[in-house]
Amino acid sequence: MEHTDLLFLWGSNPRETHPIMFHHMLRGMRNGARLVVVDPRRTPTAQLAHLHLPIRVGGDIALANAIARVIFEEGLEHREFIAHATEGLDAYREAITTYTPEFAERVTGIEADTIRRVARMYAAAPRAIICWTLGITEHHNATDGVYALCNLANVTGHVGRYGSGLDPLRGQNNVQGGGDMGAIPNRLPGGADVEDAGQRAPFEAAWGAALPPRSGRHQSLMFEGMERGEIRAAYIIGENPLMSEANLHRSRELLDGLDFVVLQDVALNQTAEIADVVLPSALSWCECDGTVTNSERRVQLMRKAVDPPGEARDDIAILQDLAGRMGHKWDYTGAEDVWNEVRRLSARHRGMSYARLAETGGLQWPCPDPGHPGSKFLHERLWRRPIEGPRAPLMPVQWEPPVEQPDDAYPFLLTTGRRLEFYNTGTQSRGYAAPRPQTEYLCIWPADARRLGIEAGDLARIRSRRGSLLVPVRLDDTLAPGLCFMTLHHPDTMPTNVLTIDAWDPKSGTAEFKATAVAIERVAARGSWREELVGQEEMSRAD
Amino acid sequence: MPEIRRLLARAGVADPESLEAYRSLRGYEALTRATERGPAWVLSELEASGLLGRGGAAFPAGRKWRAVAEAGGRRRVVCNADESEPGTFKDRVLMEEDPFAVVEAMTIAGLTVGAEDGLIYVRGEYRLAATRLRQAIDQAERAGLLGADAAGTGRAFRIRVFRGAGAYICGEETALFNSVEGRRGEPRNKPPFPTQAGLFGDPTLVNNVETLCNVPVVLREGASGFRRYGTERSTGTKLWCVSGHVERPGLYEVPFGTTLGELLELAGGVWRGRRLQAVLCGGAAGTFLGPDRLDLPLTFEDLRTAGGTVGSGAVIVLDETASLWDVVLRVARFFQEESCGQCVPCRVGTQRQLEIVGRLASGRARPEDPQLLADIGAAMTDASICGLGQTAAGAVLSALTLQPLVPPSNSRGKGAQRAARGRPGESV
Amino acid sequence: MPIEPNPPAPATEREREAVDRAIAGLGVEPRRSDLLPLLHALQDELGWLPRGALHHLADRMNLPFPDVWGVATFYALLRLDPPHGTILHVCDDVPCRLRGADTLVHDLEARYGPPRRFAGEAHGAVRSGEGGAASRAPVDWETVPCLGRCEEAPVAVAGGRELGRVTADGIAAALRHSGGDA
Amino acid sequence: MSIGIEVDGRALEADEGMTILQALRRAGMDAPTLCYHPNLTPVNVCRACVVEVEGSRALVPSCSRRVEPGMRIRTDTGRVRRARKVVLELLASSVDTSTAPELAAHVAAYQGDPARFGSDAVRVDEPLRDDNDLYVRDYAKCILCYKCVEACGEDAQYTFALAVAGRGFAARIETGADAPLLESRCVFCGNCVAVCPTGALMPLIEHRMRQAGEWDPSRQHVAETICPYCGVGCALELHVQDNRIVKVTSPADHDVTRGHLCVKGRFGFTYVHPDPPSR
Repeated sequence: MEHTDLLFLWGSNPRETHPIMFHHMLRGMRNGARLVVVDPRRTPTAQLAHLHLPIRVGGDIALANAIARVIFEEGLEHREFIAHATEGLDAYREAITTYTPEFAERVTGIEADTIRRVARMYAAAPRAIICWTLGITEHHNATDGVYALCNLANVTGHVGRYGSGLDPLRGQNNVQGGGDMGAIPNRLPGGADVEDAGQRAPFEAAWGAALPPRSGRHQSLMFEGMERGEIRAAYIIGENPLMSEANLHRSRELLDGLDFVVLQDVALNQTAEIADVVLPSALSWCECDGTVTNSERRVQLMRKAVDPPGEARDDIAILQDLAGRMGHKWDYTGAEDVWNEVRRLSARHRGMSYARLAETGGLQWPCPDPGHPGSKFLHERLWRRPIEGPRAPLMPVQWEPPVEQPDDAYPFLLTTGRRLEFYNTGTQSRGYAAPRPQTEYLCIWPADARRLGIEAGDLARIRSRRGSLLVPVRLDDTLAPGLCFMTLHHPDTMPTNVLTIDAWDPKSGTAEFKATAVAIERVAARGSWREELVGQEEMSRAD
Repeated sequence: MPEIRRLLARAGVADPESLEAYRSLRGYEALTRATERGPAWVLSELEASGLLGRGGAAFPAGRKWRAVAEAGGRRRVVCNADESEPGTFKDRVLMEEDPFAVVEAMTIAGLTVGAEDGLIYVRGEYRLAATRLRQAIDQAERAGLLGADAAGTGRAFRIRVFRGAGAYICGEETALFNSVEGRRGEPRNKPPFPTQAGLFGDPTLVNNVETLCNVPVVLREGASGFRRYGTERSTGTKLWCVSGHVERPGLYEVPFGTTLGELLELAGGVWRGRRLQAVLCGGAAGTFLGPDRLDLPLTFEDLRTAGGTVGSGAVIVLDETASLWDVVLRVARFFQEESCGQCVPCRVGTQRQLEIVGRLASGRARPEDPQLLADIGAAMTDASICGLGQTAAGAVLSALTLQPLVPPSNSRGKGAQRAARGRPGESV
Repeated sequence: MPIEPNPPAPATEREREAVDRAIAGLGVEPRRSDLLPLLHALQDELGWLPRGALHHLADRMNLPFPDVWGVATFYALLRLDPPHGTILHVCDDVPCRLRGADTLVHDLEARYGPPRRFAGEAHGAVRSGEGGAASRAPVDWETVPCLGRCEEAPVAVAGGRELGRVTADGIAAALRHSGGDA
Repeated sequence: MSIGIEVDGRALEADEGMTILQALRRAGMDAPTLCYHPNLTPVNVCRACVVEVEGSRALVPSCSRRVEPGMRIRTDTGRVRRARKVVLELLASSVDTSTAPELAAHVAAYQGDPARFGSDAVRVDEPLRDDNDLYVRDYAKCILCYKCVEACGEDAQYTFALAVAGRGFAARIETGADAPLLESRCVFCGNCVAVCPTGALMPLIEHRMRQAGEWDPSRQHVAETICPYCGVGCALELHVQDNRIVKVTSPADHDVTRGHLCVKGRFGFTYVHPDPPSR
C-alpha cells in the first residue's frame, strides 16, 4: 500500500471501515500514489480521492469490462504477462467487446471519457493495487464482480509483484482466519480441498475419522435447507443471524421453525431470543488465548487479559466438552495445542510457532518452515520462468443489474454499509460511549427529500417489498439522486434487514445487501414524534 | 562624513508614481545594462561589489544570487518588505518614494537567476507602500518591462505584491514563505535553505528592499564604483533610521565607516542639549551601545567586534533622562508578543524574560535575576529555531552591561507591571 | 432528537456573499496561498472576520476550519470580533515612547478606557476589551508595535489615517473627522 | 550507504538519510526528546535534543537534522547542557507536569530547577475541557509539542481536527474557535491521546480514575492482543487493573498500527465490562 503508484478502491470505504489500513494508503499517497475510488457515495474515502467515480449501484462489472476494453483497444495491456501467465484471453476479449465506454456510461452513470482516463491510469501505473470490500461482494453476482476485477489485474500484470495486486479488505478480524481454518463449506484447514481425497487423507489420518467427501452448504444454502425442511437444527457460534441476514422476516420464520437451536456467544444477542440453549462463551480477544488472521494473511496472537465473567468459557473448552459428551476424547491443552495441530496439517502455517508469532508480531502465510520470514504478497510464481503451477484464468463475466430496480412503487434504492464508530449488529459497539448517538437514521439525497416534503429530523417510513421501518431522516449530499443509505448497527431499535432482499450470489452465498428497492414517505415533522415510534412497523405484506 | 544620497537619490525628488520621472533620473539604466551584458556579468559584478544583505544577516548578495541561478527547476524571487523591526523605516521610505527602484531590481534579479515569479511581501501596515508598488508594477507591465517578454528579453517575469497581516516573525524568510503559502507564519527548519527549497519548495532568492535597491547602483556604477564608498568589507552606503532623542529624527544615508557620533551629528545631536545615555543600535534585535562608543565606525565588522550588530539599521537614541529599563521592558514585551510560539526556548523564554525585566524595571529585582536572564538568553540564542529567538535576548543582556542613569523605581511600577503582564486575564 | 450534528456557526447571507465575491475576485479556484489575501479582502469588506464567514471560507477553499482559524489568530491585523467603534492603533514602541507615547497612551486610557489586546496573545482566543468602558467607548483602540514611522514619533493610525507627532487631542480631532464620535 | 561522522570525539558509522538522533541511538547514545516520535515527522520544536555541530552557529536539533559525511557533533558540552537544562526548566515552569513523567525525568537528569523563575512565573492557564465521553483535554498540561496535530493530520489520520491557534506564549492547540470536540471534525480515534507526552490528552476513564484516586499503575499489567473489530488486525495493548481493561494502546513499533488505532479499537472495549457486571 505504501509503495505503489495507484490505489484503486472499488466498493470500499476504508477511511471509515478499515481506518488503520487507510493510514497505510495515506502513507502511499504521501509517497506519490494516486487514489481512485469507485463508490456510489462520496464517502469520506472518496472525498480524499484524486478521482472519484460515483458509480450507479451494481454497475461494477460493466465498468470493469469497459476499462478492460479500453485497455485492449489502446494497446495498454501487458502482452508478455498475458501470454506467459494467463489463459482464456480469446473468450475474455469476446465477452467484453460490447462494453464500450459509452455503453458503460449508460449503465454506470460515469462518463465514457472518465472511464478511458481511469483505464489509462491503471494500465500505465508502474504498480497498482485494487482493493475491494462489500461494495463488490454484497451483490447477487458478487463472485463475478470479483472476477471482473481480477481480470483487470491479469491483463495489466498488476499482480504477483511488490506494490501491485488485489486485496479484498476483510470486514472482521478473523474472516480470513476462519476460512483458512476450514470454516467454509469446501475447504479444510490450510486450504485443502474437501472434495479431493488426496488432500483429505492427512486430516482423516490425524483425526481418526472419515470426513464427508462433499462440500457443505454455505449460510444462504442452509437457510434454503431450512426452507425445504432438510435442516432441522442449528448450532450457531458467534453470530447474530437473526439480525445480520437479509430479509429479516424470512430468517426469523426459518430459525423459529427449527426443532433445536443452540447459540454459543459472548452476548445475549437477538438470536438468543429464539435459541433453545445458550452457551455463554468468553471473548476470544481478551478472555482467551488464540490466533486470528487479518486481511494480509497475517496470523497474529491474541492473549488473555482478563477473566471471563460468570460461567462464560473459552469456545475451545466448550467444544471439547461437547465432544466428550458425544463420546470423543479430545485432549487439547489449550489454544496453542490446537494451533500446533494446524501447523502439522497445514503447510502454509507450519513455520508459525506461538513463540515466533509473539516475537514477530505476526507472520503472513505461506510460512512453511521455522526459518521462513512469511510472504508479503502472493502469486509471484506467475512471473517465474517457466511459470510455476497453473496459469491465471481470465474469466469472462457479464454485467447484470441488481435483482431489484427502483420502480414506481419503490422508487428509491437503499444501500447498506457501515459507519466509523459502529460495527455490524452492534454486539460489541453497542456498549461504548460512541461520539455519535447509538441510533439509526436514514440518509437521503437532499433534493429527493425536498421532493418528498421531508426535512432533516423528520420521521419517515421506509418500505420495501419485505418490510417497513419508521426512521428519522438525515440529509446527506454525499449520496446521489435516488440513493439512500442505512446501516445494520442498531438492530435492537432499527432492524434494517427487514427491508433487504435475500437474493444471493450462488457462488459465495452472500446476499445483495447493497441494493434494495424502497419507498419513502414523511410521517411526522421534526420535534413532533416520540422516540418510541422509531423502529420496525408491522405491515401487511405489500405484495 | 557627509550624507551621500545614492539610494535616496530620487526620494522626495522624483514623482514616485511616474515611470517617466524614474527614467529621467537614471531609472532602468541598470536593467538595460543587465540585459545587454547578461546574467554572468551581473553575478560577477554583484560578487565583486561585496554587497552584503541589509536585512540583518549580512549574507553576501552575490553568493545568494549565484546559488539560486545555479539551482535547477523553477525558481522564484522574493523581496522581503516586511520591515517590522522597531525603529526601522528605511524600506518603507524606499518603497513609498522610489518604488520603481524596487521593481527594477526585482526584474534584474528575476532575469539573472532565471525566475519567472517575483513576489514582494509588504508589511500589512504599509498600505501606501503597497499601493505605490502596485502602481509601479502596473506601469512597468504596460511599458513591457514586466510580463511575458520582460524588458524585451523574450523571458517572462512578473511581480505580485503580497500583504502581510501583522506579524514581525514574517520578516524571517521561511516564516514569510509559510505566510504566503497560506499557513501560520512559523519559521521552518534550516537546512534546507531558501536557495535550495524556498517558496512553494522552489529555490528562492530572498532579498531585503534596501539590498535590492543597491543592485541597480552596483550595475550602474560598476563594482569598483560601488566600492568607492564604504570599507573593504562593508561596501557602499547604508541607510540608518535615527529616532528617539535627537533633534532631527529621520533616514540618513552615509558610507559604511561613518562613526556613530558623526551619524548622530547629522541628526542634529542629542536633543535639548542633553547628554547621551545609550543608543539601541539594530532595533529590538540589536544591542545597546553606551556613550563611550561614539567613535565606533558603523560597519558590519566593527559592530560585530563591539558585540553589536548593524541589524536593520535602526539607531534609537536615549538621552540622559530616559528610563533605560522602561525601554528594555518594551523590547522584552515586543519579543513576547511577536514570538510565533513554535519552539520552547523562544515561546517560554520571551515570556520569562519579560517577567524578569518587569521586576528589574519596577525595582523589584531579585539577586538571581541577572543569572536567570543570562541563562534564558543563552538558551534562546543557542536553541531557538530562528533569528527571532536567537536575537531576542541581545538588547536585554547588553543593557545589563550599561549603567542606567535613571534608576528603576516603583514610581513607574504600575505601568511597568502592566507592560510586563503580557497577556490579559492572567491569573497571577 | 440528537442526530443532526451541531452546525458550526452558520454564515449570514452577507458573510456568505462576501466570501463568494472575494473568491470570485480571484478569477480562479482558490488555492491555499490565497488564504491571507482572502482574509484581508473579507476584513476590508466586513470590518472583521466573523466565525461563519471563516467556516464558509474554509469550505469553499476545501481547507479544515481549524487551519483557517489557526492562520486567522496568528496575525495581529486580523480581527476576530467586531470593532465597537472607530479603530485606533497607537504605537507605544521604543522610539514613540521616547517621544511621549507613554503619556499619550495614558491620556487615551482616560478618554476611551483601556486598550484591547491582540487575539493571538489571549488564551481566550478572542480579542476582548478589558473593561466595561472599552466595550461602550465609540473608539476601539489598541497599542501596537512599531509602525515604521519613527521619524514622526509618536504615531497613530485613526480610522485608517496615519498621524505623526500626534497628541490625544489630535487623535480626537482625527476620529471626529473619520466619523468616530470622540 | 554508510557515512562516517564523529560524535564526542568518537568515530561512528551512520546510514545516509539518518538523523543525528537515530545515529546516536544506534550507537547506544541518546538525547532527551519530547516532541519527537518515531512515527511522526519531526517538528523539532521542543529543542531538548539539541547538539553542537561544528560549523553551525546555533545548536541543531538532533531529531531532524540529517547526518552528513564528516559531521563533527558534540552532545555533552557546557553549551549543550545549559541549553537543554534551561529549555526543560522553561517547559516545566509553564505547565502542570503531574502526569508528564518523561518531562519530569529529563528535568531531574539535567538538575533543572523550574521554580527558580519565581512564584510569579506565568503558567499556561486553561480550564479542563471535559466535553465528551471518550477523552479529556487539559491544556494546562500542554507543552505544544505538535504531536497531536501531526497525528490528527498528515502523519496518520488526515482528519485535521486540530491546529495551533494564537501565537507566542498564548499559542495553543485548538479545534477552531475552541469548538467542543463533538462539534469539531474529530473522529475520536484518540491517536492524539496516544502520542501526547504529558497527559494533556487523556482517556476519560483514566482521568476519572485518577480523580478518584483509583488509578494505580503498580496494580496494572499489559496484555498484547488483536483488535476484535475489522479485518486489519490492529495490535492492542490492554492495560488491565483489577481484572478490568482500563485503557487500550497500540505499540508504536508494530507494522500494522504504528501505534495508531480507530475509535472502536481504542475506546470500543467497554462492552467487556458492562455495568452491572453481568452480560
